[in-house]
Amino acid sequence: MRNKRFFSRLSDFVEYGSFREEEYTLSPSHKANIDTDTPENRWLTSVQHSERSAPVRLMDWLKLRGFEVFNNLYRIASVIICITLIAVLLSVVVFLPPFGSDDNPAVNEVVERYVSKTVEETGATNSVAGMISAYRGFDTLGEAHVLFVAACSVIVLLRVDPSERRRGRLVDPGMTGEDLDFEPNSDLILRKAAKLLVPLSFILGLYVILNGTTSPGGGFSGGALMGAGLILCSVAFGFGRTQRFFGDGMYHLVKTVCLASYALMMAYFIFMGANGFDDHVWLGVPGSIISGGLILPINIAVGLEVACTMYCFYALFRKGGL
Amino acid sequence: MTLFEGILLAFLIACAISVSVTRNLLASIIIFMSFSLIMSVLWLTLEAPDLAITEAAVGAGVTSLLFFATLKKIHAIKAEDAKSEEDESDEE
Amino acid sequence: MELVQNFPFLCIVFSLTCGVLCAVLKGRAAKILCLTWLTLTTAMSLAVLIFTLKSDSFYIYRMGKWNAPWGNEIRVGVLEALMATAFSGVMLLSLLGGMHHIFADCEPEKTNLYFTMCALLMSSLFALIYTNDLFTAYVFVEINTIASCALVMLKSSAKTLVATTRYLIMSLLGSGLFLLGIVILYGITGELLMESIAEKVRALFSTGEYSLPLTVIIGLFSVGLAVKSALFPFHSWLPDAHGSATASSSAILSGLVLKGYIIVLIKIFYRVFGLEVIMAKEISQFLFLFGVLAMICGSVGALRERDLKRMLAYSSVAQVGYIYVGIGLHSRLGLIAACVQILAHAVTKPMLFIAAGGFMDVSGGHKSMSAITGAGRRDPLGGIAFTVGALSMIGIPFFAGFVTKLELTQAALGSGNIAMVTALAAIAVSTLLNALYYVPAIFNIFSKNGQSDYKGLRVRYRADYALSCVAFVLLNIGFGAFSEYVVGAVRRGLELFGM
Amino acid sequence: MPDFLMNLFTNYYETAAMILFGIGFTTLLTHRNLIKKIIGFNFMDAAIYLFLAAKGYIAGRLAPIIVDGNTDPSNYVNPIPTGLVLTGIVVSVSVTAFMLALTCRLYDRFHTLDIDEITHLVRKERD
Repeated sequence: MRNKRFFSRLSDFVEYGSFREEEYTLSPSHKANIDTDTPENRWLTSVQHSERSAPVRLMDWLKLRGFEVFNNLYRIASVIICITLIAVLLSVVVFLPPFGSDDNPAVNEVVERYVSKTVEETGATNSVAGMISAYRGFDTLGEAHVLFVAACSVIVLLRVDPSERRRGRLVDPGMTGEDLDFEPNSDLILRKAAKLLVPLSFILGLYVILNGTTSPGGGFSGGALMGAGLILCSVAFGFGRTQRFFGDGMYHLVKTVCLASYALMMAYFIFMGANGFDDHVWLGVPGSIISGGLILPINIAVGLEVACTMYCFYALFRKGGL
Repeated sequence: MTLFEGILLAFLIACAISVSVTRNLLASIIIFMSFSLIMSVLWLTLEAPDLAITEAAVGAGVTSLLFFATLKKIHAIKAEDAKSEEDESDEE
Repeated sequence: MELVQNFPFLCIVFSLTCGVLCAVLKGRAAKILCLTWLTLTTAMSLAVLIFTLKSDSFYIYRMGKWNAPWGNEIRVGVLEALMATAFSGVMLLSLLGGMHHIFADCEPEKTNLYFTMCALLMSSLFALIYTNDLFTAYVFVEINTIASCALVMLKSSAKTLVATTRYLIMSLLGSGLFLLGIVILYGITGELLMESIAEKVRALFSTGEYSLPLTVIIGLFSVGLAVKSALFPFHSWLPDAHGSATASSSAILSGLVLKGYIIVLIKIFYRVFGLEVIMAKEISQFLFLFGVLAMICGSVGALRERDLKRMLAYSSVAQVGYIYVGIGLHSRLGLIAACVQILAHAVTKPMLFIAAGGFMDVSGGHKSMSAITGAGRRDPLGGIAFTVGALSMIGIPFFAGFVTKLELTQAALGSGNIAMVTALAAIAVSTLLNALYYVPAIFNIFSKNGQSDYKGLRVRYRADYALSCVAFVLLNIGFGAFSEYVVGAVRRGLELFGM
Repeated sequence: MPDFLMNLFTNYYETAAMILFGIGFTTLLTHRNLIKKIIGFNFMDAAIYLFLAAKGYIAGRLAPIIVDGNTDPSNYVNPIPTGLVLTGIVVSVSVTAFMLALTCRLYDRFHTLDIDEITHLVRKERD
């Protein structure tokens, strides 16, 4: 294995995109052993006496120092990649229109329409909300499903079957306690703070979701806030507390109902719009909570979905299930 | 260019570089958290309050929590401590 | 607006919902729902194809109340409908062919998630085929990435986990570059809709403004999507991912997922930038070069492989090379060859993977060449399917693969001197290499050796596997026999594309 | 100061974003530690979003939330980048969760976070 040095590393790297360090590092004993005919000694003597041809010496040297050379080359190469990439990209920046000016190409009739017609056409005073949920609602539908597909993937990877979990706890409560069991909840400061913060983050999350049409925020940010509140609750009071009102079935119910109703709403909206029918959606009073037509129910659906997905992520990471 | 924004942007880059050179995983996650917080301030200076809320809740909040949960799960915190103690004793 | 024109949008949106519902159903119910839905989408796409062929034009379907630059929209033409029909049909057949592997390889309570991933993947493929908006493309590329990684790792083993990780990392690098390209393009044109960008880009190109940024943007798109579709120097993740996944996953990933990204690249090249700009920038010459290298190196890699599925995976690298050579020729004929190759490979490679899955069944679950010796005798249907697929890959007349090679040769003959010689030489060498590893494989699976271990093994065909094999064989032969209709439809589709 | 340097200075947000992208990309591509890779991925995405948001900013204008019925477009910054970045952030967090879950499973199996070593181990198992 020892003589597998630079070139084999290189070929490994080219072929598999990776290599392993330990195999190539010189052991200390190997270094200390001076009298034997090691590549190191051969190299040293050959340098001193110049009795070997240059290629042979080079090969010996590479055999000897292969690992260090390769490691350094790898590091240097990554710095070079980084600098080249940055240089190329900066050369683009040089030609770009100046930052913050009002005549750059991005300011065009689309933007004007989004700003000036949002209230009239979508009923939302926050034109970002109007844009992502109504004008470009199809993108946002995709985005909600990106979160869903990621949640499913994490479930595939980390979910432990509940029956196994229970069995594991019965056999050895101490062993599985670290990850699979409930959080320790002995921290007084955390609990006191959580008593204040959990309701606060729920109310803030709800506020952000409901006011998504009139102020900054919306389904995603509000949902993330509520999710953070749920996580905090489980951290401070243990998973048992949250499990009482938010278990596996509840999670699936909320997720499915939210996503399906979101997709149905969007499908209705798109179908009516594309076929030129009137969709009979009351846009509400701009500026009040009930405004924005379908944006408000969409925000609620997205918010709930994001909240339970965020909590689901955390619960899966901590104990492998809800 | 205001000095404030300049400092924040420089800090972002410093964060990015320090993550790739630091050895301690916990430190790099904390650096990532501060990176997210600075980003959310930058969103505010760019007149994008929607993003500031989202970044603060998602980037600095949930993502960092997930990182910590991962780290806890793989017991890297303990391993890192043991390793750094060893390193210190080696240096002595 | 006629009802049939709504079908593409229904396919996209309700595939998403189908995925969501599959996640809460039990495995069997999810399977039935997913298969029913896929049958429906195939039928709907076929209806759309007939509609577009009849009307001989394309139509724009706006996703919402607002017209193009304000809202989203999708564009449905002959080429799009053809791809959608083929993809959805191949997805259905791939799932059918590997059904018992899915139930054997996935953990029982997570089997339903396999169908979730398939439905979401199908939705993203539809969206990538039909979309007319770059940012929508990005969002669905991400769904595609995560879902395809999940398809690899649903067969839970150490090998698939590592393969998934490396696949995911490469994909993320690719999407990062792709997104950066979109963002810079937005910065200099201010548009996300393909037609509007094309207008602006043409204006910028004629005045010579933003010349360097345009070059870099084309580079970013090319590299980003080339990484995701495993073009030659970036292919290292592919053999692991496709070789270790369950049979259906390998079939879907090789046959469809790689093609989804290439379709996006074709759209970006010819609908966003236009032939003129792409020709002038010369950056896509590299695509041609790498395509040629991929044709050779992929085949060499396959030749060295002793594991059947990894051999097929390396062969995919070579086949992707054919597509890029077609794109890199920068001519109408080249593009036709590329699109035909997308379709031909989509109906051939899944068949090979499904047959390989069948061989594993009759060889004790092993997939190395020595273990599957004689598997074609034990599983004649799979053997026939594999033989047809392999002959098609080599390029024997009357099979799908031959059509591509013919079209590509024609395209090469019509191009400039150096490109012509290189492309022709590459096709010749690649065909030879293909024959060198597929012909021994065919002999191997029909060899009389190795039967003694499996005496008394009576293969009882499952209806789904048999149906899938027969359908694939018929599809392949039909593709070869009626190639002029397929090529004609592709040609017409590209004309509607503005080519 | 030469002209192009001046431009880099005017577009300071974009400059910083591109440097950040380079670093993030390189970390994701070449760093061996999986957690670092994931952090690098987050930096890379954040850099793209910063670039996009900077393209939408217009000096002296307000966030695009219509107040008092004032719908004059010249009062507000561009809402499109904000919407796109919002979508992007959610995509980033999804991918991050997925990759972290993968990392957990890999660590369970191989007891290391070094992707090269993991690849090597799994290759050895195969041989």
